Amino acid sequence: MDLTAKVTGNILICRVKGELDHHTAEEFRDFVDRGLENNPVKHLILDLTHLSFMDSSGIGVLIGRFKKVNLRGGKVAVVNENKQVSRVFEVSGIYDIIKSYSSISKAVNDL
Amino acid sequence: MDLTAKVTGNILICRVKGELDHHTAEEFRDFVDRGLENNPVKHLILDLTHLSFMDSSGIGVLIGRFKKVNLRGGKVAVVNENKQVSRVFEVSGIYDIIKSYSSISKAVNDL
Amino acid sequence: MNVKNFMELRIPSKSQNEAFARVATAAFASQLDPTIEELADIKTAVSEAVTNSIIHGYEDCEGIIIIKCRMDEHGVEIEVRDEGKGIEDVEQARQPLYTSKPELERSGMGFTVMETFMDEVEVHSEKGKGTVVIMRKKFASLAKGQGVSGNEG
Amino acid sequence: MNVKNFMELRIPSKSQNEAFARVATAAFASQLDPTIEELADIKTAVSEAVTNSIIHGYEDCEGIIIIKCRMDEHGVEIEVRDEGKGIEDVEQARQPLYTSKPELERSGMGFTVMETFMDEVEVHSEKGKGTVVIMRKKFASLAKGQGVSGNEG
Ligand SMILES: Nc1ncnc2c1ncn2[C@@H]1O[C@H](COP(=O)(O)OP(=O)(O)O)[C@@H](O)[C@H]1O
Ligand SMILES: Nc1ncnc2c1ncn2[C@@H]1O[C@H](COP(=O)(O)OP(=O)(O)O)[C@@H](O)[C@H]1O
Repeated sequence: MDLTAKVTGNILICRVKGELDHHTAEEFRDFVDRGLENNPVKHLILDLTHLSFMDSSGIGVLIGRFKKVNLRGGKVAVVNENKQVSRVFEVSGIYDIIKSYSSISKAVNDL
Repeated sequence: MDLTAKVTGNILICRVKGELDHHTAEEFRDFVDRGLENNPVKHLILDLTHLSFMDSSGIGVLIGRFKKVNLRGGKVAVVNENKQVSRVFEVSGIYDIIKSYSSISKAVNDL
Repeated sequence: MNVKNFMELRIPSKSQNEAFARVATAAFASQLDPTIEELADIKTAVSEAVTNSIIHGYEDCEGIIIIKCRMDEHGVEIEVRDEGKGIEDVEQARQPLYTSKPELERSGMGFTVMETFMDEVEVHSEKGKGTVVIMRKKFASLAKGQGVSGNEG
Repeated sequence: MNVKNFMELRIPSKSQNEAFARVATAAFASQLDPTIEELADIKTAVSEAVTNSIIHGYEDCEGIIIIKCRMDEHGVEIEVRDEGKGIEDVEQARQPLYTSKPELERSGMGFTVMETFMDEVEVHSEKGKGTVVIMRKKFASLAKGQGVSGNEG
């Protein structure tokens, strides 16, 4: 798993590369939480363009991040998830709380 | 395994795509032998650009084709084999009887 | 089931083997030429079942997970087995959102994902003995009775 | 050997499983982050050993091939086992160009390829009982005692 982050205004943007499962969930969680703690941000955008696989362990960790961001009045958005990831999102109903965009700029504009 | 062939002058040129192992060796052998029998050719060029894997079963079937072509006074050449394939060629000493070229046209010119 | 081919894979319940388990099972199933989406479904379902054996079945102690895959002319049957702590109430466990480990940020969607991505999911479990999940999936390309024997050596 | 992880794979001796065996073993070994060339070496060696069990070990009848892979902080140990007809004279069998099946266009280079592509190759065989090939390979990236535990969960 390869993670990078940048801050744009009050938004933390994380790029996720690799596979998000139970094995990598902790690394993902710690990375995002550090970004949320160390920066004066409100919203979280996850760029999933290079996320090749995700299962329900990913759903669990995404809901956890959603709760954190929600507490500070922010929103979570995902960008460009592939079909496999999107199907897991759909099954779990996560699109009800996390919106999906086709590009980072569209997500930034909408937040 | 995906095989295509064409005839240029007295040369049969076969393109090999996929993996050449014991499982696919028979298909490869039958395809090349049919090409050698049905066309008035002397030489054989194997374009290995898209051969992703080969083991010693491939060496056995190549030596078999070499013997057939050699009987009619022709030569066998290979083109553009990858590193894994080339290492199997080296170990087995097959470069002593089958020359390698970086392009089909170079092989055609040299035969 | 008229089994044409099968494999059996044993791995210790380490989280780094989740990726290996799903890749190996998908590599085996790919002998039947499924679509990319069907393969992704299998990877996802296997990942769920294997992760459950690691987190819930064996919890903190290490045990062996056995993955069996059988194929016939229609598709695959995949079995994921552990000899871990077992499930007391399978019906409850299969409910969407039910998880016994919310503190680990589990979503409780594992079984729901398996059921959605595969055609059939059977769960057999006994408290203290272990759990077996059997999942079946037919591949669209094999639906017209085209069989697979023509491609196999 | 200080085993960090292992896997065991059982497959029937069908030729279409040769590709699966090498892909699965390479997928497992890739946990140690070998180079592309090291992975290709492993694929090639496993392909040779599994093919031998199919062609020579079980000849025309079908049997089970067991592939075990163990990893430690230096690299992998791969075992390919069959309960087939066995080898009478292992030393002769290992000679380059020796084959008992020239009529099948075998090159007699299988053991030589295994020896070249792996660091060590042990062959244990008993006539009528079966054959075990054990191959070891250290990965260059692990040579400086960097271990693997840091990447594993
Ligand atoms: N292999 C298993 N061994 C023991 N318990 C299990 C196993 N698989 C599932 N369970 C139980 O079923 C529950 C629901 O599983 P699942 O739907 O995958 O959700 P999650 O893994 O997110 O908890 C788990 O929380 C656990 O209590
Ligand atoms: N698993 C096996 N069971 C029985 N005999 C074997 C086995 N592996 C190898 N042999 C014997 O060793 C010989 C040499 O093997 P190898 O170097 O791989 O060459 P090839 O497979 O081309 O014959 C084989 O021809 C066979 O007689």
